[in-house]
Amino acid sequence: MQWLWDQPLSWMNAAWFTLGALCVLGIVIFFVTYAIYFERKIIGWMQFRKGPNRVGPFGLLQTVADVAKLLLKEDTIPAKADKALFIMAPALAFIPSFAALAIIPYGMNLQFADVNVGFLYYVALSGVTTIAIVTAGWASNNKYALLGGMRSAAQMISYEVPLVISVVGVAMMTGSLNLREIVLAQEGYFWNWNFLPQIIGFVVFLVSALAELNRTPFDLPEAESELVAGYHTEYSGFRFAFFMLAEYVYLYAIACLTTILFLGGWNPPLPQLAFIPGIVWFILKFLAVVFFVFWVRATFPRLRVDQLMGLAWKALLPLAMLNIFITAAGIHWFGWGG
Amino acid sequence: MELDLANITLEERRELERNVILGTVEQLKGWVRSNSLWPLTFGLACCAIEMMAAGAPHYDLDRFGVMFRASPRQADVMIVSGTVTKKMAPLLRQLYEQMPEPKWVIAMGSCATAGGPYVRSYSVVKGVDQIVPVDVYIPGCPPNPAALIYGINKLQEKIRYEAKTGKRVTDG
Amino acid sequence: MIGMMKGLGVTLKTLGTRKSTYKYPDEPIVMPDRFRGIQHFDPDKCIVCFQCARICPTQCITMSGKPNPDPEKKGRVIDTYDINFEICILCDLCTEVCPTEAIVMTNNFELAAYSRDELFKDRVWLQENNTNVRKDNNNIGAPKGGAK
Amino acid sequence: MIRTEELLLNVGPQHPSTHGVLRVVVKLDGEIITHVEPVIGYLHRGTEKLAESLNYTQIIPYTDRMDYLSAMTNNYVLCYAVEKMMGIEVPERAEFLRLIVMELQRIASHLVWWGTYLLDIGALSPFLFAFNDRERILQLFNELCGARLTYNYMRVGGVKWDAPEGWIDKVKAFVKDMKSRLDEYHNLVSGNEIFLARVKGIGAYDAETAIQYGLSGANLRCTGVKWDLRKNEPYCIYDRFDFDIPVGQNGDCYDRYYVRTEEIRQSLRILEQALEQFPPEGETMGKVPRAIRPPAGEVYVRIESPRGEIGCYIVSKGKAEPYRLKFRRPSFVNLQILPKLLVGESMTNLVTILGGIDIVLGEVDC
Amino acid sequence: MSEEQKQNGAGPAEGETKAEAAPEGAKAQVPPAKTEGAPQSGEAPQAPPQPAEAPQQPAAPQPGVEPKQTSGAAPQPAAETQTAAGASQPAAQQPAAAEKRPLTDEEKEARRQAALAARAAKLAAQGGAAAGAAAGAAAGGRAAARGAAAAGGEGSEEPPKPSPNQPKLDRAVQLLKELVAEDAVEEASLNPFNDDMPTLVIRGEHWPKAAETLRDHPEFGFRYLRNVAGVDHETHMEVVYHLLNMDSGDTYCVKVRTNRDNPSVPSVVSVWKTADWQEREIYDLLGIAFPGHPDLRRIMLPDDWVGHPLRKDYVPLDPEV
Repeated sequence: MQWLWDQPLSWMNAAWFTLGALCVLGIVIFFVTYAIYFERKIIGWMQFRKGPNRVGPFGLLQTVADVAKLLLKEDTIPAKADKALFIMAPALAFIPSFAALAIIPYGMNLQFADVNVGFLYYVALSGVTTIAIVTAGWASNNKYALLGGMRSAAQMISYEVPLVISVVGVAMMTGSLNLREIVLAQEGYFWNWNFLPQIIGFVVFLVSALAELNRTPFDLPEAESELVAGYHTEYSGFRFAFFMLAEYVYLYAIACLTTILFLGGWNPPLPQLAFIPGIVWFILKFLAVVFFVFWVRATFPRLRVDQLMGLAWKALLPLAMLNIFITAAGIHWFGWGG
Repeated sequence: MELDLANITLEERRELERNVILGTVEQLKGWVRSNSLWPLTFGLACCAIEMMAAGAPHYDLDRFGVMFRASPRQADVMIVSGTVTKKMAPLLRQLYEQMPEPKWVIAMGSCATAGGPYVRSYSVVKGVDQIVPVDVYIPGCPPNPAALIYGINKLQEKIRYEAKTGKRVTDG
Repeated sequence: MIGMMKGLGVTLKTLGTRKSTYKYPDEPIVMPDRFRGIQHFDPDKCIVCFQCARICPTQCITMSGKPNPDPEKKGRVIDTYDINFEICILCDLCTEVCPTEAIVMTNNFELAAYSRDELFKDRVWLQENNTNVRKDNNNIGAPKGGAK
Repeated sequence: MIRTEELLLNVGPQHPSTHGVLRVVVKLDGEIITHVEPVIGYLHRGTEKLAESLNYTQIIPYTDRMDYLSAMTNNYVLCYAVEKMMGIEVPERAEFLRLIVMELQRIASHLVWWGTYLLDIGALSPFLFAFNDRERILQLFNELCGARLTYNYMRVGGVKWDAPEGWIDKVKAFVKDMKSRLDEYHNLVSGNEIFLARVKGIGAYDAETAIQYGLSGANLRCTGVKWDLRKNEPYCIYDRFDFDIPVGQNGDCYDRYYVRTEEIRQSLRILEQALEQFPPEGETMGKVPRAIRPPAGEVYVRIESPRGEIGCYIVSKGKAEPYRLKFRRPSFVNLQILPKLLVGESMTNLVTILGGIDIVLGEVDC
Repeated sequence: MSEEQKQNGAGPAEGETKAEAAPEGAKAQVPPAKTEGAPQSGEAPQAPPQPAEAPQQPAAPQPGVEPKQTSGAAPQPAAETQTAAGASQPAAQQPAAAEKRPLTDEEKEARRQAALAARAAKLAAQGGAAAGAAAGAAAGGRAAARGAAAAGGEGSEEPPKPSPNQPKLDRAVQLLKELVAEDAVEEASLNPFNDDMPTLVIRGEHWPKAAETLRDHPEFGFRYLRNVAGVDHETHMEVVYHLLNMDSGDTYCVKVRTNRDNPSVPSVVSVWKTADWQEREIYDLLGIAFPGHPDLRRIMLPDDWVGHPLRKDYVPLDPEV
């Protein structure tokens, strides 16, 4: 894609850019619809029951029906709600999640934007969603939403720190934050993928990624049983659809990042299997991570707020720090990375 | 066939509206709405346990795209399952009003339909249709989960039928 | 961590096990014989003794008899018999006390209706409702040796 | 100093985790609860007033609908009271059927509690696991007396239906399967560190407070008081089977969880013994006069329902209808300790403690 | 036939009904007349066949059996009651109960005595029932009648078996009289249906003190209040407390009476916390005020509800809604 950026900015190229962006949007929307469908199916299978299987053939149109119904719903804005903020919050939640997808390299030259501060760009944008959730909680003038909003703000902020520090180890080993280089550094057999030397970093990254996504066991903000529906209690119709869309796009982004940072992106586990194109490996690892997230949601109960905070600051952060020292020692004495 | 649209009668116009192109858009809306009915968890008494059992593996409402939502804002149908007492009636009305517009009500069990075993009690509202307009009544005390699924299917048919023909379904 | 691993193991195992969902709307569910669905009424067995109307806790059975049309037989014949199925709680007491088993439970439970007045089942409807009628109708409440 | 005023929150009558229509008015200071006031009565259907104009056989369907998770124990307490007043002998086979049915009901009720309690704490699957197995019990009841939840099965002096042929073997099969299922439940949840962190040490109270508040059932036994009516005041034929009473130590949510899951295991033990000694034949209805008119007087009987001690106080004036019928409902009494436990707790603990007490609103409001 | 057999079973309670149900006096008149028939046969099936007490059970079932007449009784006594119930006239019992016959004669004397006293008291009660002020007298009269009847009842119980609870009852009454007040206990009786549960009726004004002693006194030790029930007898209101001593396992029933027009019973929330909601429920449904209750409000019905539904004379405002 690099030749594309070197072109002068003419009307023709602008059209190409928007077309590229639209096709990424298409892929993501397609993924989100079938992620929701497969989540309900897999969690159903894990609970002795069949998931949705009556709407389309095998229930494939179920999420299409859900999203379409949400678009057709009446758009209720609570009377005393802060109108401007109420309308802006869903948009503010969705835009950064979609913008963060630009930096993800799917293959050798299949990448939208080759930014050399790749991961930093992602972390910066995901911070914006926290603000959106807080405004949603505040604007809908509902006690439950307010409590949900406050909790999610505390959770997102306190889990961003271990998320970033756990990736510092990877960056030290590959010497750059550019995602493409990180994947290139992981060539060869699967044991020189990052997740083996960085096992602590991998675990810390996974746990704080779950917390970033607000999914069980950290799904406090939209805790069904306590706060009714968390910050999107007052949202109905397509605004609620935006929030769900944002959540699943983040799931897409986090799954891609895990594949790239720790599971060797498009590199095959054994070089002999190189004849299968890289994108297939990428998708396989991506689906494995998504399955793990659904699997965790079906099994674990929820953590309490203070336990959640305690885990972030007292357990994950020290572990991430420890990981940095181990990587430093590794590089210095055993010549790991570079 | 010459048809000048200017001076056609009202019913012809309505007939035209119903089955020309507009027909399919309405049908599509009907299909979409009926296949993703999100009920509001409104369990009051024993019928609530049967509603939960309908969500359980053996009868699994999730197959019909029925996902229980806790907040009235995101619910389409309110399944009133259990006895509605006079103390609960204003709250039920308030919840009904909080639900966004295309909304339906299923009166599950004979308590919600007409007061059930507590028909002569001093504190029970005899039938929830004194409070909210009801679309489908499911008799039985409590109706077993299969009867609830049958009731939900009847509601889905009603949605599709009304979307196709535009006529209110009140019997049959 | 071991507890969490075991938990994950259980859910993974369930992923593969046989699902226990009935394919209800496609195949009808067969209810056991004693299942209490809506009643079936057989007018010629009825001797208009009003036992069922009296035992019903919600008094939803209203019936009226008329003197026997053909002169030689005495006693009364049922004229109108309807069950207000809105408030019937399917407690099976009426079939218990009926001496001649004129009223018997059936296994039909698909009775959802769009309007309340469809739920007033009159004699004709109750008579036609004779699909999968309950066989062993144990009316222990009825007086021994038929109606005295 | 920033003035933080308290936030009044209505954990409204329509709430996923209040087990029905209970409204808890909560004053919150930030996340910590400072004042709690449960408001009940949203399901008060006036059963006791209705019962004064119904004869005893007609009241039995109303007892099913009081504590709709354990209808059999309610039926039994009413029939037991009338039989005690009239001195009616219940035949052997009927006693056995009653015991088997009550123990199955206890397992079903504890399964619903287990499923919804873990749903409140956040785990999705246990709810489905529990209802999956409970469905088998409901099918057994469906074959026995034709209904899934409101059985109307027991009569004064015995039971209405005899067990259909093959039913006893189905119950035996269920009991055998349930044992292995119970181990799987423990694997899924009991070891889970998150669950233990959420439950240990929450909502603890000592034996003296439990007795002072008149708690009963698992809420009393979790504090170490060994009081189970099946052992201390035996009724039906419980004294023929040996089973032990699970008892907790420090009365917190985890001990209540442990006591109830242990009780399922004990009920399975009773069922095994009862199924072996089940008399092959014998009639199911004792010697009962046509019109049941207990002599004038009063009686208070109590039995062990899954939620605690359910009592039935009948004042009779010799007529076919009771003059006054009062049920001592365990959930109504157990709920009184909620305000005392919740002060100083956080919002999420409100749900854990409320789930731990295991109340059913049909019984609280009666 | 089985009607009567049931009726006369409970001699003492019958006396109580007659005095109680003044309005339907006619019906009540008939059964007492026949009470003399065979109280002891009525007693046998009625009262729990205590192993010691049931002379006609030569083969006493296993000694350990609890005094529980439902299933605990071995089939042999069950057959016993079958035949007894089958017998057309309770008097014509088969030989097994014969040796009890000599007891009935002088006991019959005591029964007739009790019936006479009861009838006299009832007349007094009827006369006094009209005037509210006389209600006290009626209560007194009735109490006397019941006392007599109870005494009679006890009397009838005494000879066949000294009920194990009887000494406990006397001890309790005597203790309460000393510790609380002389006239604290209006009357005490044994409830034949409830395995002879001692029942005490305590005067309203002494009730808080009595409750205190019942809980703390080492001999009573009733730390567990099981059940609080409100009952609306047409002539008066009654609040019934069932107490339990967990260690010894024996239960007592305590009643406190109050008149109908402004019923009030002192609250015992300070003694047992479990009474808090139960008293609020009784206040809500029956209208009995509980002075001393921390926050006496309606618990079941909406706050703007008019009237107390569980009263016999309650007429709902909007029956058709």
